Amino acid sequence: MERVRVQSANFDQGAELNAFAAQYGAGAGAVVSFTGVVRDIAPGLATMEIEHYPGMTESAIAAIMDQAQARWALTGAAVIHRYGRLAPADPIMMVLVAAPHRAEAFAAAEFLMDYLKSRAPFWKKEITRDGAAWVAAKDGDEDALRRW
Amino acid sequence: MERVRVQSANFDQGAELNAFAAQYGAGAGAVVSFTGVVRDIAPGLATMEIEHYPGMTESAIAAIMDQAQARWALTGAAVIHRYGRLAPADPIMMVLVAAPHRAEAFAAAEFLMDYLKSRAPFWKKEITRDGAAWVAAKDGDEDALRRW
Amino acid sequence: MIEVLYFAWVRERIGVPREKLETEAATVADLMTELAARGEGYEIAFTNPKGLRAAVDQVLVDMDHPISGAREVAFFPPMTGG
Amino acid sequence: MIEVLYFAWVRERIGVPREKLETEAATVADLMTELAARGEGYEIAFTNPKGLRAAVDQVLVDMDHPISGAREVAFFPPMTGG
Repeated sequence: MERVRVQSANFDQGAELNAFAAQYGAGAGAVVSFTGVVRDIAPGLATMEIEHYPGMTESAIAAIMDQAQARWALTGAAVIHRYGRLAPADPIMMVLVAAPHRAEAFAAAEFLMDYLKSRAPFWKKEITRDGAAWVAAKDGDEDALRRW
Repeated sequence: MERVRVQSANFDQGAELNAFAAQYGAGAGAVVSFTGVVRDIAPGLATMEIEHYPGMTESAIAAIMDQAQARWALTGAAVIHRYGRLAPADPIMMVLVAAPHRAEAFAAAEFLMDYLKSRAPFWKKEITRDGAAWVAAKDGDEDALRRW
Repeated sequence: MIEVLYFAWVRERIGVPREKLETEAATVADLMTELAARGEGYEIAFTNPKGLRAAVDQVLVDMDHPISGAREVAFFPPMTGG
Repeated sequence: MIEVLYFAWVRERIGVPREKLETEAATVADLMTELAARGEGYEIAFTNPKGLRAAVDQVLVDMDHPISGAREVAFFPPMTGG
């Protein structure tokens, strides 16, 4: 399984978890996954559009993963992130981490999520029947980086 | 998907993640999974045997989940835990959590893991070519409960 | 009559997974003292109570928990689930 | 010649995703001041630099970062990935 995948195509999170666990699970003991999903609760949300910065996206995610792998004893880590048009209930992105200890697996997955939120060049736009609006970054997202 | 499943049968963690996400993912936005896997790095590890306390197991896990659901705004949570004979690379157990915010999904999943480790009546025995030994509880497992 | 259950190495030491007993014990700790006198396996299992946990009617309890009226009491080492 | 890239609402304000420019600017902030003078869309995008981020050659930088020798400079709002 590739360490970083940036793609417009949809993906099957269960199949990705199985592929990742087959490669890293038995050597690790603990496998943590995080999936971000397009919420379908916004009234009339038709699609989400994600813009990214080709080239920088891949290198920024790779740099974030290097940091996580330097900091925790992981046996494997992978990130999948989509761009383009997504439908409600679609997976947006997925982080997968395998480690010998559960605390490290959880910490690394959360670290990766916090950094992906604020340091990987993606921008989300919500498109509803009434129009389109860029999702604003939350103050909390920047704050979340400070604990690491 | 049932909230608590205690079973001897193997399970497909990817299929479980997909079933859980189909039910709770789009209402939540964030889905976290943890899978414990039988490590295959112990030399000659043939099988793992897990004993449990039928009746108490289910009620103890349900009590742990009630605590998690009272404490965090979750849209869904599920636990699968096996007993009996397991082979290396088999999944032992899985925790699934869906929540509107990633921090809550991670916290609840970690809380559930910490409590399952020390408060759900399971006992692991490692069976190797050389003999069989009960897995000792780690001091750290009890300590982990204190942060919640 | 109370049903006493044993798990993991406690069960292996004692040789049976469960048994029915008449007891005058008021607490879990009292019951352990009674059990320790029943033979070698029991003695080994119950003389170092630090490594032991107990549940009364399937709820984890402290050793000074009363057992009057209880249907079952279980003894086992610290759990290793997850 | 430097290539300047715009993303998200910055791109929408300016109307193009990228353009090549001649510039004398020494830093990212200098380049922003130059760009703000190029027309209304630019002015809107570059007059409140608090909500803006910049990358030089695909690495996130502070606004006082030098751009001499850089191949590309990108401007965009705070990221909202994950």
